[in-house]
Amino acid sequence: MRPAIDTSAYGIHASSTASERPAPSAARNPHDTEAPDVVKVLREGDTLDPTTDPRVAPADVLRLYTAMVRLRLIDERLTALQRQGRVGFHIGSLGEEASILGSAFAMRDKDWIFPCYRELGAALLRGMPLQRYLDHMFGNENDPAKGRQMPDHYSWKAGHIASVSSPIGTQITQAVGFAWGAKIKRDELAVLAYFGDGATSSNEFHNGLNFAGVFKAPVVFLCRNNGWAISVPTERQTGSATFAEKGIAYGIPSVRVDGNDILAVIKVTQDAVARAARGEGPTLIEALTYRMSGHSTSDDPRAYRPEAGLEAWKELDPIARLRRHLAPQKLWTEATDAAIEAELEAELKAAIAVAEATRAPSLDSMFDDVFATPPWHLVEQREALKKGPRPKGH
Amino acid sequence: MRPAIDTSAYGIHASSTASERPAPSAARNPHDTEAPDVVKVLREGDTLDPTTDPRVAPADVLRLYTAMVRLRLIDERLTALQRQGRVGFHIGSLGEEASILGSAFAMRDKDWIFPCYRELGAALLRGMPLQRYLDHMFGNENDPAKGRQMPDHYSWKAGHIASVSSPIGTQITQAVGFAWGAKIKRDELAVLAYFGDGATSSNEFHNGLNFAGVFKAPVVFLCRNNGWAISVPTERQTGSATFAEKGIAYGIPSVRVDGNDILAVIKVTQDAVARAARGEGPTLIEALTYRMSGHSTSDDPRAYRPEAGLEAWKELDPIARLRRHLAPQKLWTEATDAAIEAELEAELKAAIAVAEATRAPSLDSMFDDVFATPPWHLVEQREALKKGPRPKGH
Amino acid sequence: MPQMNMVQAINDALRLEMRRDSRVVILGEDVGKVGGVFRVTAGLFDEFGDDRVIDTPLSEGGIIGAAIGMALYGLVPVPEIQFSDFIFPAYDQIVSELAKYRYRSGGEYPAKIVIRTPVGGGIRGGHYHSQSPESLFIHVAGLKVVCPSNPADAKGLLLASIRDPDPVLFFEPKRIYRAAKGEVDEGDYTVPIGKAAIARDGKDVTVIAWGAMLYECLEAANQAAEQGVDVEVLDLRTLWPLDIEAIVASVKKTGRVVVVHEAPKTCGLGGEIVALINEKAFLHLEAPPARVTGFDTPFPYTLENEYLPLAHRILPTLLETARY
Amino acid sequence: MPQMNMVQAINDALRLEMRRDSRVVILGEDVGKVGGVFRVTAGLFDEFGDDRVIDTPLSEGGIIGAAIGMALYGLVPVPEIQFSDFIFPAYDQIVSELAKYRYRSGGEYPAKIVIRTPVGGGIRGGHYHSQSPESLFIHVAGLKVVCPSNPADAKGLLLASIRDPDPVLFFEPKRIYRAAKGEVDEGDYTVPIGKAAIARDGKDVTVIAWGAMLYECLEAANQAAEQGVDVEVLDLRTLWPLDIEAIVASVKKTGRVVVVHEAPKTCGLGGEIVALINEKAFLHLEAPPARVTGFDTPFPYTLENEYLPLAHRILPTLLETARY
Ligand SMILES: Cc1ncc(C[n+]2csc(CCOP(=O)(O)OP(=O)(O)O)c2C)c(N)n1
Ligand SMILES: Cc1ncc(C[n+]2csc(CCOP(=O)(O)OP(=O)(O)O)c2C)c(N)n1
Ligand SMILES: [Mg+2]
Ligand SMILES: [Mg+2]
Repeated sequence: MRPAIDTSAYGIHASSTASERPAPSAARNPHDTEAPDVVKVLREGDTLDPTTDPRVAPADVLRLYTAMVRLRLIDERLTALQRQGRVGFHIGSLGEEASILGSAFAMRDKDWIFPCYRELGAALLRGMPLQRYLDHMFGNENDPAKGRQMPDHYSWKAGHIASVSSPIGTQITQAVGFAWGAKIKRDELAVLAYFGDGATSSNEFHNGLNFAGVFKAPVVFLCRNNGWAISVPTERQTGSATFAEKGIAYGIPSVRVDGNDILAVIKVTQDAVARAARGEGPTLIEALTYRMSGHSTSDDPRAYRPEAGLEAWKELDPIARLRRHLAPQKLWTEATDAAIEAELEAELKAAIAVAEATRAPSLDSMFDDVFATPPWHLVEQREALKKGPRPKGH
Repeated sequence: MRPAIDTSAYGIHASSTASERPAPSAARNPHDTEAPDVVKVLREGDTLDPTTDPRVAPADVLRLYTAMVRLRLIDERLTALQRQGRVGFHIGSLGEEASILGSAFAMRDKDWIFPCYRELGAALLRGMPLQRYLDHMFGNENDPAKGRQMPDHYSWKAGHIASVSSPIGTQITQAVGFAWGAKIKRDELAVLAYFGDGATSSNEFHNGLNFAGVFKAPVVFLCRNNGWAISVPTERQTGSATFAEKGIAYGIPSVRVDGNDILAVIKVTQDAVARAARGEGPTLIEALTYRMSGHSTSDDPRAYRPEAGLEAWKELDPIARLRRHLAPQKLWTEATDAAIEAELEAELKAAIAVAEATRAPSLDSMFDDVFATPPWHLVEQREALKKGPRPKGH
Repeated sequence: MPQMNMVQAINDALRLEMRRDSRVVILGEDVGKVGGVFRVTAGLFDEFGDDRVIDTPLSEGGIIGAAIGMALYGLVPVPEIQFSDFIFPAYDQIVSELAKYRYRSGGEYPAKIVIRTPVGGGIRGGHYHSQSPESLFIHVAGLKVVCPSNPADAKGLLLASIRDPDPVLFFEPKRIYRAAKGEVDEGDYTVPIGKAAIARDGKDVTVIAWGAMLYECLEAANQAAEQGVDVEVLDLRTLWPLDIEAIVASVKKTGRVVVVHEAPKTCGLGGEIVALINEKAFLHLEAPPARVTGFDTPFPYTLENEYLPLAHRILPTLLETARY
Repeated sequence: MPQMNMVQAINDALRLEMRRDSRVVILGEDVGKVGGVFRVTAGLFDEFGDDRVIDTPLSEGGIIGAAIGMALYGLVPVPEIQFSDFIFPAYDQIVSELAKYRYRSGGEYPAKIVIRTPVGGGIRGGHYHSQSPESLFIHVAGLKVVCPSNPADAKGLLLASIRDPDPVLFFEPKRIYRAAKGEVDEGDYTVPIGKAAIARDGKDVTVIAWGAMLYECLEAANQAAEQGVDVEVLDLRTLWPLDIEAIVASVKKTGRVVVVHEAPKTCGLGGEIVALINEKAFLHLEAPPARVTGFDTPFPYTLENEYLPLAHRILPTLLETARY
């Protein structure tokens, strides 16, 4: 009588019925990035646009290249772990690495980052240990989130990374409050708030940008316009021509950037941090990029968008583009990627082994941190649970 | 032991403590209406700007003048009734009559109006009976809202007036859904949604305009920018230079209009209705006007804004300006106002007498309309109440 | 009659009603082209087009606010909220507006919509893909709340909800979306709102449940039977207004009652049911009414099966209550 | 000790704490220059300036979302929501974010703020200036909820709330803002969160209440005394976590209990209290626990005094319960 439980769905399942749909829209033409207002640095060939070049030291460029490649490999591995049923869920950033790593790189160490859920790269660039991340992904006893949140909902206070939440947009207003708090305390720092194109429709986008505009909070709003909110294309998200121009409604200067050009992303983010540091308040950045994978491990995008649209974006792959810049300068060779992969592989293997072997959080832990100290009712519930029988298979 | 009940406050009470505050801001300089993008029709003297003149028939202009004068007199009377303790609350429109009546006039009979709480004039212009309104204001048995809502929270379906609600902004998204529903049904009509400058900060302003922009709903958004949201001036409401430019964020064409120039308000609203009728979707109108009174009968604005600011706005009084246009054409004489007042006085006196003499809604009525048919729990609660003792003084 | 799971039965009801009544429209995030993240609206976009099966921007407040407006115009909107955990950005539109519209306008403006949304745990969704917020809507006067436990009820209750004159929150237990299967009449039928079902007859103790936890109660009841305790299982089906008659009748018969729900215990519907039983059957109570519920913590990820009131947690309380 | 009303006592607590702790900031609609629509923050803008007493744009979600961010930064925000009826646009930030922040981050990010907001009826405010939404917050794990009934408690509880490590909803009964007067210690003191007070000693029946309705219960108790029924009145003061010991002790003494609240009956805190008493003192109950509450309708305007559970409605239930 008790049916088996369906644990397959957080997100979209592939359509099983063939259907005659109107041709799905492309949702952000890759050629948008050729518009004159879109900031770019990388040119075809290995030259940079001197008017926008942020002049990043070669060692840092190489570090960023390495971080992009690692991030992509980590996504691949997590996706595989999910397919194997070893991890419950993963949400990756295939194709969006430059937007994420470039903006995170441009922030100073003292600055803070309020991620959405797709900016693992930012946390890793700041030094979040891989073991910490994998303990979280397995929701084990060592997970700093104590196995309470879904995978990819981490936080890392030491690295100034706020706590990932599922409800779309909520972090935007919080980032504004955080930055405003610093301003009230006369502490000079900036806060980077990440969100997607879909999030611009949320209440909190409006609240966050409105408050930031009025109180001149030192926030960098980074909208990763990756063309899609799960299956909903950008044309369905807003009637405005760009997401950047939404800044006008709040008196917030804004800029569009080629989000697959990591140097351009660094440039506009550094400019925004400088504005914030000068006390001039917030900036809205629209990074034009593309979600090259499904929304998450639960999603199969073939159900709503044509594979064809992907091809044009593959040309603009942020890793390939930086590689084309590095190679002529001999900063990159075939061996580079292999070395990165080998090193990461060793790290990952070890971290996964440890994370997977670590036991689940204790029953007690379920009742901690609801309040600073558990009140009587939680003590009672905890003790009753511990005295009672355990579920089957535990 | 039971303290007397404090029934004095919905809103602001006059400050009793003298305080050394920084000079309050003016919140919208009257000279804003001189900006080149602000649509105007009435000129000093009796001429009209031929490029913007909506060419309203003289009889209609006179009707609108009469409606403005009546509205102001009704506000005065309701305020007096509130001071006398005969009515619980009133929220008037002193100084904003042209924005309200001009926009309502421009809508066609088949169109619908979603008011905020300050647009009584629109309902009266559409013919809502004074008796109906006063029954509502006294919350008596004949009140169509059955005495359930605070004063000035009416509805009038026959006149295509939606139901007034207190929470700021909620009607905006509903108006969009209503208009969108008509569009889905291929019914050609337009919807006028009223709201204040403060409401632009609400979640629902964002949701409403965003959905309207995407789905091209035939809505006319009329933002009465009267300079204040209770005690909060417009500079505290947004970082944008104007409210009109918020339309850009949604791909919605927008326009600023001299809100105290009734012909200009008619012109821009008619244009917006025409756009909607052509299937081009929504328009955002910012009507520049001024809340010349307190926020409501609960508010004393001297606590937060200087009387001095008012003087400049008195020059721009919408009734006086229309009068200066009518008088040279002999459409207005001293006798006009006296006649309007005398007629209204008789109507008001009669309606108030009836409303005040009508008894309170029945106990039964409290339990109706929660659901279409009261379920068991409401039947039980109703019967228990009716069997039990009544409160003192009833 | 064909076999269907919950997803298919709900889809069937939506299709049937959209064919029958052109006023019915669906709107929500990902409900259109892709047919919803759980595929509940699959195929409807193809059949009814973009005007009636509408992918919206990412805003629950916008979805519900616009749906209210459509209802005022005369449509019958059936918005979907992707997970009930994401209903809160629309909470103001639901509790301040939807619930009060008919009342505050003296009956002029009934605002009738049916909000469909997946509810509850069981898919390892952690804090934000697992919650059961029903009591947050039941407390607010003016809303009906429904939660089916099987495909046949799901179809019949959804059709009844769409045809009901009042706004309805229709909670779909996602744990059993595909797992609960059964025969479903292909034709047009309704299951009445406000009527519970006796899922198992018994005489020793009554257990009251709904949605996915019904199966846990039945499992516990079977285990209790092995120990000589005969459990009556009531499937509420409509959470508000409750079928008070069915509850009181069962409690008068058994004198003992356990309420089971996934939501946190405190101020959940279980407490209300216990209080109502006190008011209506106090002298029939032979044991303290008990609750087996989710804990008063956020919904955890790894320890999901420890958090949920599964059969292993229900059984001891059943036995204790029966033997009190 | 000086006499103060509730408004003055709360103002006094805010001033004291802002002087003592520079991390405390106030933000909200009209809280600054004009000192709040009920004048609770009067004078604070003048003393502490625009950086610490902040008039915000008209958005409750913005106020609470920003306050959470400030708290994460290390400030101690005390936002005001102008009427508790207008808290719902911020409901998502409160229930999805504020309540879960410490938990979901494994303790890394406690988000401590105190939300002050006027609650309840009594000012002829109709649907949207009268509601009592406490149970909508109590059901959500992670929030403390406080509601004082007199100036001395108001000051001490507010100071305790601001210093408490957890988020607190501080409901201020507006009906008695000015009407409830009493002596208030000018110095620094706290009233502990989680402790009820016995407002009247009695032996025949316990009535549990809080906020403005406490006075109605006392009035009814006095009238009951004339009829020979000796009522014990418990002032909860903290609505969550409840002072369960005080409740159980009183019920064990009297064997009879009535809960009174303004909020609608269904899924209100009253039901939870009745269920808890069933769990903890079942065998001591000599009569069915009863509730006298607001009705399950929106809050009406003209019939406000018929809707509220005033003394005339409480008394019969007290007598019935005592004589059961
Ligand atoms: C309030 C809320 N509604 C719905 C969802 C379900 N959901 C998760 S991600 C997502 C799309 C987000 O799109 P976007 O903001 O563009 O970010 P992206 O995933 O493309 O990075 C949706 C609808 C959610 N998490 N929160
Ligand atoms: C959601 C919500 N928050 C707060 C209030 C209290 N309130 C009533 S009117 C008002 C100011 C509205 O200002 P605006 O939108 O400019 O309209 P105006 O009164 O100037 O016409 C406020 C804050 C409310 N009614 N609803
Ligand atoms: Mg996206
Ligand atoms: Mg205004």
